[in-house]
Amino acid sequence: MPAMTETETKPRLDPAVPMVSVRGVGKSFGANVVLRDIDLTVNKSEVVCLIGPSGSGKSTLLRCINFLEVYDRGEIRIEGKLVGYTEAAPRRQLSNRELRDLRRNVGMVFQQFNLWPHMTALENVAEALIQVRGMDKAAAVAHARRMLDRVGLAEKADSYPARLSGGQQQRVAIARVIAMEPHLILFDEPTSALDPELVGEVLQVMRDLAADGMTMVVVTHEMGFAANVADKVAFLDRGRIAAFGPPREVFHESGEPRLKQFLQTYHERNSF
Amino acid sequence: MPAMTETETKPRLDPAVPMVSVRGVGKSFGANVVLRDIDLTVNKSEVVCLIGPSGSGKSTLLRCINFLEVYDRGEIRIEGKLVGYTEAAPRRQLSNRELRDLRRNVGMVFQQFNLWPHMTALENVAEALIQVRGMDKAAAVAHARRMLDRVGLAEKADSYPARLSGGQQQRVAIARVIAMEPHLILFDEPTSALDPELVGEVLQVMRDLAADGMTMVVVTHEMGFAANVADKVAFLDRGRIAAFGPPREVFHESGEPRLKQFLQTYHERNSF
Amino acid sequence: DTLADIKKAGTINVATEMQFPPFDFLENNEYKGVDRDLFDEVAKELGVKAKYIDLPWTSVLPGLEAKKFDLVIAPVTITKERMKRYAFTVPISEATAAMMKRADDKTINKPEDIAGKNVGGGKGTSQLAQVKEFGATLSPAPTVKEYVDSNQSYADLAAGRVDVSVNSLPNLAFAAAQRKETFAVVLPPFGKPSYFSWVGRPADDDKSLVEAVNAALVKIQKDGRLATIQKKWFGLSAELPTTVPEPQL
Amino acid sequence: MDLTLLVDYGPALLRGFGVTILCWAAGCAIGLALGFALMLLGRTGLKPLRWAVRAYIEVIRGTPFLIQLFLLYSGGPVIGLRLEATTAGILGLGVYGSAYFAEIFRAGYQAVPKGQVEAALSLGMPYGGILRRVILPGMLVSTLPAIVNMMAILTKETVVLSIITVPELMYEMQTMAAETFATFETILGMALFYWLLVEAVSRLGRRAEARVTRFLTHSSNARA
Amino acid sequence: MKFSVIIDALPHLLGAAVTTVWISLLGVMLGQVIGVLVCVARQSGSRAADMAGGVYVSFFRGVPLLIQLLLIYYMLPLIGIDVPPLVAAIGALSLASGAYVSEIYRGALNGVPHGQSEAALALGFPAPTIWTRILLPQAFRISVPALVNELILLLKASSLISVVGVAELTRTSQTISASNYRPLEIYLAAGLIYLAINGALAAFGALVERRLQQG
Ligand SMILES: Nc1ncnc2c1ncn2[C@@H]1O[C@H](COP(=O)(O)OP(=O)(O)OP(=O)(O)O)[C@@H](O)[C@H]1O
Ligand SMILES: Nc1ncnc2c1ncn2[C@@H]1O[C@H](COP(=O)(O)OP(=O)(O)OP(=O)(O)O)[C@@H](O)[C@H]1O
Ligand SMILES: [Mg+2]
Ligand SMILES: [Mg+2]
Repeated sequence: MPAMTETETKPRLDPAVPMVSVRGVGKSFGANVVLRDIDLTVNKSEVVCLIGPSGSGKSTLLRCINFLEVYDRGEIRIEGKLVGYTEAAPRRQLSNRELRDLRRNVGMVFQQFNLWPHMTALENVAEALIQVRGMDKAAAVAHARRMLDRVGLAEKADSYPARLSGGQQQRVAIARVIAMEPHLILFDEPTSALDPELVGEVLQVMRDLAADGMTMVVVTHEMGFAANVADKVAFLDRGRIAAFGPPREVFHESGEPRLKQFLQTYHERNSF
Repeated sequence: MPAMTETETKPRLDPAVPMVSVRGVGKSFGANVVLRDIDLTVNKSEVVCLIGPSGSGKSTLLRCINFLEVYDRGEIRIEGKLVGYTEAAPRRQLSNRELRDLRRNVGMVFQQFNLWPHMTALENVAEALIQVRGMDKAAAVAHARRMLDRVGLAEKADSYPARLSGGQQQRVAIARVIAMEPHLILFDEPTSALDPELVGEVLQVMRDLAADGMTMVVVTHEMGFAANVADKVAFLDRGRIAAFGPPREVFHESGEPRLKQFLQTYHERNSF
Repeated sequence: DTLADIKKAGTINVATEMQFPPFDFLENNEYKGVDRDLFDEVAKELGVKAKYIDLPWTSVLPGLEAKKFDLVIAPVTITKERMKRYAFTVPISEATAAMMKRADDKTINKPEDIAGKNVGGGKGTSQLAQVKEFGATLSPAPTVKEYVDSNQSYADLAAGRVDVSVNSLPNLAFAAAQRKETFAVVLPPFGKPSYFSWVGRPADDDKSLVEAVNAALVKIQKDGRLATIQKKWFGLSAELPTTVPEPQL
Repeated sequence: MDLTLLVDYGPALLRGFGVTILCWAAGCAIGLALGFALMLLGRTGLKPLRWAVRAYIEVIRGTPFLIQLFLLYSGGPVIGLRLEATTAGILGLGVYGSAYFAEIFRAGYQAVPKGQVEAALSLGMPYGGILRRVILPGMLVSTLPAIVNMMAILTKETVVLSIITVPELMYEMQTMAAETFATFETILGMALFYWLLVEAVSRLGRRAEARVTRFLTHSSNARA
Repeated sequence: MKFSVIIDALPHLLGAAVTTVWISLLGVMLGQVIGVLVCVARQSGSRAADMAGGVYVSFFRGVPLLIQLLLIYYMLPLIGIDVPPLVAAIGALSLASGAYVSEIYRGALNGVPHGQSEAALALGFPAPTIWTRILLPQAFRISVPALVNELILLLKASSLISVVGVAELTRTSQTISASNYRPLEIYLAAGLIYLAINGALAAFGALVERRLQQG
């Protein structure tokens, strides 16, 4: 099925409009209130890390940003455009097609990689180019090869995911996303499912992306990465942003007791 | 099916015989040589941590100790008794029944918990007491309850594993093992499958066990635990023990370049 | 010797498929029909009790060979092929081929009217063979459709997929009587006179049994019991040969 | 035992076998397509549609094929549906199979890890593309054994077509049995033919299985 | 359509339905036992046992039940083994069902993580206990839906046992329609009875599934 060639929306370069702006967002699963009145701004070319205890709502917030999860209250805007709903007063959910247009500019990298196991690394990267960007096969494959090269996996192009290490799989997943030339990439614990030895190679690819000016929101437990790469760190606790700011401030100057305890435990476990 | 009541072998208290003694052990999977000429001694009441990069053979070595994996060369002894083979010259593998006797004194805790999902926490712990130690049901249940209490899970006795958090599941798995009163417990990355928030509770249970004098061999990536709890640390690299000694020595005084690089990466990732 | 064994046991086991009215059928779970009445008399003559077994036709003959019972009392037409493998008794009924149509079908009034129409009949039956022969003499020739089960051909007659069903006159007369508003018999019968018999094993051990059954059947005809049974089921009586006839097909 | 009969009737039996294979293959094709469509309908948000699909599946699975086929073929004309025997047979087989296939597909759909679909969604892929390129191949991996199993079961249901005069193998076998009264030879012949067909189907199935799972590495696990 | 016909036939149809149900249930229960034994034998590591199991499964899945019944009931006597009709019927049903069940269990066992039997092994469990306490209970739990499916298929396939002279539901409806010439009405009624039985079985299966899943 040939994908429709949709008109390319050029990235708006107005730096005054934030890439992501979250205002008063709330979200419940049944009686379980998971997000409460979240405010968060991510500017263009910024790297924001979300940290916090398990169950604090980090994944849920991230998934609301590209509307994989429906939020109940407040609004989320990407490059000024309202996410998931029409602008008009009684808000109505966007159609699948409108959502697709939105998501084309927002990449997402998952903890479990979520590669398609029946496609080779190259096919995984090329597929969306063909289906979504309407590229012909040859062009898509050529572009996909360049992306694999960029994450250092040119020679694994024809391997199936099952033959790749976790770190390699996650790098393919990143290549799949950057091939689409998104304006923003969301990462949900991209290294949590990896053997410690393999974490480094994935973090390096992410560091390179950040250096290239990509806007990124990263849920992570890698404090070293957050400290060194992030422009801002947000600490989530029970559905609220309990601390937000540059890493130095959040890690060393915040008086927030839950954050202090969180960092304390982390230190103890890793010092030797 | 009633288990056979086997005669209880009392722990030998001769401290001169090491709990585990590994001498010149080698092991290959086909052409892949995974362990090369390993020597390792674990004395009674000692905690030894195995650290090292992924694929270096840590799990394989651990699994050879209770003969879940067959080793090809060398010998492993537990409390002086040869593991897996007859003492007589052309060595012959032990029968299943003889292996069972050996394994009764050696507990094992896995990365994936491996609880039996169709039994409650209590039943998981009581099962082996009934089947292997031949206890009657009432006694087994009473003993199992005490063990759950010991890992702080008395009130979860009737929950099925699916209803427990990862940390709770792993504590049940530990209770299941200590209920058998083993002389030695092997841990294979007991916290690697856990959310960071849940790691602490499991490490605490292990710390308590160590304080009670239990002999333990622990494969782990938790450097804080290794530094604070272990009597000895062994660094495995490509099937060899590249460094061995008290944690202070291994972590701070070793000149071994691979070990230094291993620790360096670890430090970078976790400092903030 | 089978006959001796039967006499000793005091019962004879016979089987048929009880789905062939008016010869064999179940009504309120009770076995009824021409074969039943006739064999009750035969059993009396043999001085034994009859036990009737209902089986799908698929397993009636295998059962006979496997000695699960001693005689098949389903009405069967004698053919040369069949004579090779089984022993046949003297005839128990006429089996002349006839036709049945839908009651409201005004276009068929005599056998020749089936020219160009659709005809259904039981696969491998002698009536079907005869209607093929008869059809070939007509122009245009009728189309013949073969059914594994003749009840299914009646269902297709009602559904309009065929215009007549072929079977033996006794079967058709009974069927039409049961559903007068749906079916009607086309008279006269078109086929050559032919007969139904019962089937036994051809082995030496079984010869005496088949002979004894034959003797009983002849006696029943002579003393008028056969005529009574015929009147009960067909409304009229007719004489049957007292020897096993030469197969025509 | 007269096995020359199988030779005498050979051409007719082979023709019947051909018809059996044809009806089976066509019935399976219809059943698979219809089953897939039913599975998709059953996943829509429309409650009445979901109930209708559920009811269809339960009725078809709950009643014997013989009875369904009879009601379709002989009962059909009562409501003005007049089908030729082979058509009715194939259609009936397809309808019968579709209920089972729909259930197999339902399980298969659920077995595709949700994350794979989410990854496609987050890349902006259209649903049709996701279905065809991500879900379908994923479903095949977990359902192929069940599909093959069901196809093997359907080979045996084809014998029922004989009662509505489809000239398939069972029908030809019964001709042989009726004309010669050679019942044992018939039974053995049928055992052979159907066994051959099922064996061929399962062998092909295993090959297909190896193909659709070729991307999985098979880890060698030490046995218990 | 003439519904009075159905009323008249109903007692007989229901009686036959009882036969259908109890014979099928017995067949399935024996089939379970056979299936488990065959499955365990095939996984035991013995090549001979695996081969024998393979031949068994190939034959009983490959040959139509009708023919299995005819073979058991009519061909065995030719070599001197005489089996009564009910034994033949239940025997054939359970052998056929055993073949399918053993495959269902084989698949389900693949769904039990290897680590679970390893944990038992490490605790010193004897091999038979690992089967009875760890592997089979879980395989059963995983395969309940497939087993219910199999039960329903078998219940329907049981219509074939009429060839050995057991009057079950389908046979009885044929017999009745042969005498009253009203197959449409009778088959409709029989269809509804089958539907009711299978509906009850499916509901029962769902109940068992839910109870087992609570863990
Ligand atoms: N689909 C869902 N249905 C119901 N509850 C959900 C769902 N997804 C998440 N939750 C609940 O929402 C809360 C927040 O979950 P979330 O996954 O966002 O946490 P998190 O901060 O990402 O934690 P982790 O570090 O473990 O990934 C949790 O209590 C979780 O149980
Ligand atoms: N059953 C097996 N068959 C073949 N090769 C195996 C098997 N188990 C392990 N290996 C190989 O043996 C080597 C060592 O594996 P092992 O699991 O012992 O490493 P490890 O140090 O525990 O690594 P990790 O930290 O990833 O758990 C690896 O190269 C692995 O691929
Ligand atoms: Mg999360
Ligand atoms: Mg390991």
